Amino acid sequence: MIQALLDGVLTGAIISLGAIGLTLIMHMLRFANFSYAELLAIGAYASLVFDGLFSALVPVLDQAFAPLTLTGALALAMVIAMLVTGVSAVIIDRLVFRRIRQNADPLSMVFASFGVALVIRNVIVLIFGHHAQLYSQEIARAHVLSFDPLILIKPDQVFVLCLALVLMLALHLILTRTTFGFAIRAVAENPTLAQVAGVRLSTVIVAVWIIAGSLSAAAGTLYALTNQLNPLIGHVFLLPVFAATIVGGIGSVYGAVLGGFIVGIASGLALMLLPPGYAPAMPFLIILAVLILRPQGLFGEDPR
Amino acid sequence: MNDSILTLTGLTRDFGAFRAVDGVSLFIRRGSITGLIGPNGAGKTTLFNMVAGTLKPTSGTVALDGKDVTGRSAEALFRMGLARTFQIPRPFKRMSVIDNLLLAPPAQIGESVPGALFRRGRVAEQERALREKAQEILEFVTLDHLAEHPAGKISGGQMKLLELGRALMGDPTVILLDEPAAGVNPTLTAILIDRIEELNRRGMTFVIIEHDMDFVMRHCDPVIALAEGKVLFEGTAEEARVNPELLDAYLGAPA
Amino acid sequence: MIGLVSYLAFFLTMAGIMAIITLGLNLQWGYTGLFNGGIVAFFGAGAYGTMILGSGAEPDQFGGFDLPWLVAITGGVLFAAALAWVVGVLTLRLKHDYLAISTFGVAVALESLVRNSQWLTGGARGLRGFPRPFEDLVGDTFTYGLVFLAIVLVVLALVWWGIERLVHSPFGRALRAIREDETAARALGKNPARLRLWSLVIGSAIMGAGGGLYVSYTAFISPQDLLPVLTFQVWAMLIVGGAGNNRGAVLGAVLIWGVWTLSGFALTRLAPDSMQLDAGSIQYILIGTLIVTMLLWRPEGLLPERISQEPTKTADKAALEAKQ
Amino acid sequence: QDCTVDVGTVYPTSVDWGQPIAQTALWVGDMINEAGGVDGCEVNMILRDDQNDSRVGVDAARALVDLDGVQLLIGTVSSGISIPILTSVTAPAGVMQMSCCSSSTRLTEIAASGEANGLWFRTFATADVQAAVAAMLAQDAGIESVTVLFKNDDWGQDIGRIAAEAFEAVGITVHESIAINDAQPSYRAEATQALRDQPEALYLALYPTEGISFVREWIGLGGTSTMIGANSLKSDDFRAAVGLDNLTAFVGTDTSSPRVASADAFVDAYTAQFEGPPSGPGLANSFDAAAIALLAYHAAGRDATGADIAAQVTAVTDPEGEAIPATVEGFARAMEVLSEGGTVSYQGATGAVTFDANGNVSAPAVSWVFAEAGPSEERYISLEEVAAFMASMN
Amino acid sequence: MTSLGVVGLEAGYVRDLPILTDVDLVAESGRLTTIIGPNGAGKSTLIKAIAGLVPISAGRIVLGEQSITGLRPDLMGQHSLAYVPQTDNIFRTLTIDENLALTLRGEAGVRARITELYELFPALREKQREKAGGLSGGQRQMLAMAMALTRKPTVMLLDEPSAGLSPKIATEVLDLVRSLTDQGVTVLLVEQNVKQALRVADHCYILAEGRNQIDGPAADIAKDPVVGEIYLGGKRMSAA
Ligand SMILES: Nc1ncnc2c1ncn2[C@@H]1O[C@H](COP(=O)(O)OP(=O)(O)OP(=O)(O)O)[C@@H](O)[C@H]1O
Ligand SMILES: Nc1ncnc2c1ncn2[C@@H]1O[C@H](COP(=O)(O)OP(=O)(O)OP(=O)(O)O)[C@@H](O)[C@H]1O
Ligand SMILES: [Mg+2]
Ligand SMILES: [Mg+2]
Repeated sequence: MIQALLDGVLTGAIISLGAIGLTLIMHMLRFANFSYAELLAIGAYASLVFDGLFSALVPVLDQAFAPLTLTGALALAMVIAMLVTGVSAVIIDRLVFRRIRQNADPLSMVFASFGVALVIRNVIVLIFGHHAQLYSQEIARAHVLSFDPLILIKPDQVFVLCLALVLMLALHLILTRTTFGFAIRAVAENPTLAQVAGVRLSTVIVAVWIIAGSLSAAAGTLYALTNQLNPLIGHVFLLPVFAATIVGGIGSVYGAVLGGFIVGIASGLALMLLPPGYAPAMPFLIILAVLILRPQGLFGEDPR
Repeated sequence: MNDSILTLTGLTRDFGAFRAVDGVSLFIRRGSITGLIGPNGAGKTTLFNMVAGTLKPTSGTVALDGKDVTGRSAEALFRMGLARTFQIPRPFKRMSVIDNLLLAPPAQIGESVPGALFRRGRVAEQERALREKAQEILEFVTLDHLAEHPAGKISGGQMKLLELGRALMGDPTVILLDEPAAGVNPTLTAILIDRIEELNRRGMTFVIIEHDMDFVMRHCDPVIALAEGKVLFEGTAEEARVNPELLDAYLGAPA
Repeated sequence: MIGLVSYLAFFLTMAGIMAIITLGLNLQWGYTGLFNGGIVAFFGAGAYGTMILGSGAEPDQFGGFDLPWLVAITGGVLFAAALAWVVGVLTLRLKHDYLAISTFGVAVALESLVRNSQWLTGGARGLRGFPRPFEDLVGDTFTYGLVFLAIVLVVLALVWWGIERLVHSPFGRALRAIREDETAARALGKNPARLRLWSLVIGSAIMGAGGGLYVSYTAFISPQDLLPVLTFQVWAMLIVGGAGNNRGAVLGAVLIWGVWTLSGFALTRLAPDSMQLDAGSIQYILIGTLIVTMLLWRPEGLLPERISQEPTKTADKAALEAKQ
Repeated sequence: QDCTVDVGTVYPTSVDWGQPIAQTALWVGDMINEAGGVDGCEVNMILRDDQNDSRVGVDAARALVDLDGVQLLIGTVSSGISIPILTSVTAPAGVMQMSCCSSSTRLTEIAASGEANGLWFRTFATADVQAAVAAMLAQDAGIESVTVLFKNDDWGQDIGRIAAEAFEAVGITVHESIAINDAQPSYRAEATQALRDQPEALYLALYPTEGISFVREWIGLGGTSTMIGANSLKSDDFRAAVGLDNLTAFVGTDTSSPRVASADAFVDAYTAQFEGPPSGPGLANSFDAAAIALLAYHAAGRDATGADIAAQVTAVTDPEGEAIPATVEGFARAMEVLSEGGTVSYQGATGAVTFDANGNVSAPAVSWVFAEAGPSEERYISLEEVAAFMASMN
Repeated sequence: MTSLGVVGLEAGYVRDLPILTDVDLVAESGRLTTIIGPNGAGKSTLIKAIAGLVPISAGRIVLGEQSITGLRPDLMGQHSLAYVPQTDNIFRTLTIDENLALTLRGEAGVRARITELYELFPALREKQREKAGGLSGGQRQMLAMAMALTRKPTVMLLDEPSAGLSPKIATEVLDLVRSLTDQGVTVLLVEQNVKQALRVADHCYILAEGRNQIDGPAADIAKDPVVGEIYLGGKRMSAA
């Protein structure tokens, strides 16, 4: 039980990390962005490429920061991947979303993002192939916290947890304490009025894409680090991320992180409550339960 | 007190720690045009929201025509003959102006699934009658030329007029108007008032929140003033005009 | 030639089934604003319902009622409607993405259920069907293809007729009103809970009919048929075709289904041999690009909703002239 | 060759494990062409992607049958797609269908009911043999308790259930059978669950993708590295991702080629063609499916109908016939014999397969381990041995 | 000091369908210019066109010497222009403080300026940490007005700022606007509260059906019987 809860929080951490960026995008651009999943994949693959590059060029970087499996090269690669993904996100916005945004309702955006996701995912398949890849063959070993009951944790996951919490705090402060954050929220509510109030839409949108893009790259990379990397990761990882975002309440970074934990814990507890075959349904059942009690998500605001 | 169509007792509403309406007890005389005035934030709209079922009161009761209706839903109240307009207009933006009106009448046969599917003739008949009535109301609120226009694309004042028209479509017995004249051109306001008085003569009861003092003073009787969630004053327009507290809190200078 | 006709009949059969489902969604989204993310659940409920009622007995397997086709499919539709009713009652207060993720969850849960309940649904092995309706009367497969197409078209026409009646009646008007502004609709005496429930249930029953028709044709259903991609396809059909317009919905269904399948056909014809293995991925890229292009070209859909009887512009002009 | 014979192929090329399977089938087409083609005509393998979606798969099959007029359809992997194709396209149209990898027992039922009109075949051996061999290996290794992990699809549910029964039949405790669902972001919960019982060994009926995630998690949590795996894990990706160090106590099961030269011939030819040994599930089956189907087509003649081709399958898999290996030369020889009205015994990548009345094959078994150069066979278990063991179980 | 001029303006929401035709207008600096007219006359459209929110198909808008035709709305602040929309003029999901801080973005002394504004609208101070969505109709108007004032603009476009305000506050707000013009600010005021508007205005334009009708000094317009009858509510006005 304790282990299951702990597992939930730890696996939930990585979902939280993904959800932070998504909640921002969904809040600001007011549409469920399926291509966000592919941003995760772009980030993870970009890390793969740069990781290979750096560890080849500068072999010293290939040391892992014990007890993590994260190496210097990968850490560096991740930073660059965050940039690459941020920029990709902006480019995708320029090419597709911006134009649709100007003259259609958000649903068109949702399905445009679905189309974009198909394209990106399959371009990745064409470039990298279908098969699973890893940053490092090394298997992260769990540390035993206690033998009775048996409680195990992996340092990588603790690291991700801390990172998610730090990012959550940082982003929350940005949104609630800085005028830039106000601007983001203002654009989310009423773009025209935001313009009247002196906010330059394009700047804010670009900024949000860059933030969300880089967060997704970080989430994608760390997810691939703790699991594996294949062209479907975006797709596989996206569902829990969406679920976390929504159960937490769109637009709330606290909610996103809490939602991540809820989804993580739900899938951990699923096996205790239901036969394993039902595992995929469990997080959704919990979400349904939460939403029945709080229709706008845990921290969401009632529109209007 | 059988001439009271609406009876409010100890009506209270809190928003968090803030008490927006604080134990308001009132009765609205059947067939009156009651004016409700008071400073901004006095709780007038909140009071309307509670009476009309849009907000649940924290405590207190509302009786409509002698029947306790506290906590009833807005839709149920509307069907019992209580209509209201919104201070900040809420048109159905992607529906045409006339559809906004046609929506309102209760007991439409075509509003049930079997009716819509299988009672074509009766539905069409009813539609025709309603359409005529809607057209008439549109003419009266000067929106007839915009009948097929999307309601989201009319001017701010026109939206207020649409609000009024929509409420009238339901043939209510009591109608709560939240600042019907704000943003409406004075010439048109005058016409509206004529119409309201005519409807009133035919028995419709009006409760009107309004900041336009000419309007209130000339046409409302009685006048009730709220301030900080409480009833500050109740009386005739004449009395209101000279009430020192009101002058200070609300009117600012002798009107 | 016969082959072409036969394939065309098949293509239209599938597109017709998709169009039926899309019409159901149009009632829910286009006219009521319900973001149903679990279309496949209702499709599946209809399909499994039809299958369980219509197929013959098998060892260790619930069902085997062997009911006549029409009864079975009606049962499937009712089953989908019942599921929708339960889902509706639970999720009535949810909106937008919140409703979408909940209904999506319902679909995942249903998939889990059928995948794991061997006794009821055959588990991952799926359920075997029953002889296709009227097949024994027709005999040859080519003619049967046309007969089945006719069945689908009749259902499509019925659904179309029903929905058109509904949405062009005061009922439809009330649906659109609650889509726009629930608070205001309530203040005008409309009961959003009732209306949304009706819309959800009717739309889902229609989706269930699509599922029932589909399994009547394939004579087989398995959890593989309950994957979310169907939900996405149907949504893409509605959005590309134009939400709030039934002609748009049907056009979108035919178009997207065409893109989805014909792109594969075209690739096997046109792409060089060296690319055949990647054709699957390339096909997805094509599909994605086409959806995006269509949305870029006509973001509001090919046949968007008409708000007034006359197009806005002429109404404006008339208004202007009237004023001057 | 101035004529061509169109053959339809439907495989999930846009899914990770589907592409190599399709590739292998196309390769057989090339080999047959090199050997002279079907009845002197060039084989044109028309490949369609089923996207692992039944509606798309059915449409693809339909287009192949109606528009391309194929009489032979090879495919597909997922039973959930093969079945609707069979029931709504190939069987009604009289087209023969041969699948490499569809495993559902539903197919046996459909064939037995006569619905398939004798047009259905598959080279995938049903799950019993592999499951029994797993129990056999576990018993030999002295393992006393296992936890079963199975992919939650038709194949996995079947093999997981049969394996659990087999283990218990030989007195091995089965702590738990845990379903592993596709595409989960993490298998931590499942691993933790399995860890609670501290089993001596794991039985894995998984595919590489979730196999990698699960086993890495499992080993990371300190679980035992004694594992018995189904043939689906015979994959380089799996070996590389889990690491040979962690697979020293891994033993796999497979249906196998008999100890004849042809088994190696397939591996060698494959290695030469694709610059690496066959790795990943279904490749050998895919090879045999295509080879048998095309040889039968040859025997039936270029203008044959689906039923004609189906009727010739026995001529290709006649145990009494001349043994021919799975090479271009072998194919050429086989065609010669078949053209003269003789029969051959095709010695394929999965052995000298024969089909029963329901289109199923039975095959001998093999155990294998991971080695530096790829999977390597350890022990050959003949059909008789397997049958004897299975009989001893109940 | 900048005056605002509109010359031969043609603008509308849909292409080829102008709401405004050939509108001319001058709002001189340091003076209060008001626009009145029936509902749907195009008053809001005119102000939105100036603010860059409605496409302009012909004509010019000049600020001082400079043309600001088709100005990007977010750059208005840089021209010291402020605009209070008629509807949807506050951010409901932001707190009062945040609403104000947003419009002040990047300025030094944010806190001090906000405090000054609360002096003007004490009702807002009590709610400063609350979401603006919970404000009453009148309080919203106050907030919208405060938002426009944050950056001490030299040109103000006000679309019915007094609608929904109690008579006392409405008078105060209009007096405040008046006093701003005395400090040299150019004000363009749209009002349906005609009596009050004419009381404080220097000059008045009457707009109907998207065209200029009459203009003149506010005092004259108020007395003009014909104008009064048609546009100002007839006898109601004169009686008051
Ligand atoms: N968003 C819009 N899209 C299309 N037409 C519009 C839109 N907004 C207003 N209109 C049309 O433009 C005309 C002028 O509207 P405008 O808002 O400028 O009027 P106004 O003079 O401000 O009226 P009011 O005093 O009622 O606010 C109206 O007849 C209306 O139909
Ligand atoms: N949803 C809400 N959440 C929090 N506070 C609210 C909410 N609605 C109203 N209030 C507060 O309750 C008080 C009364 O508001 P109400 O809208 O009833 O005022 P009003 O008398 O209608 O004023 P006005 O004349 O300005 O429209 C105000 O101080 C307002 O801030
Ligand atoms: Mg109010
Ligand atoms: Mg206006």
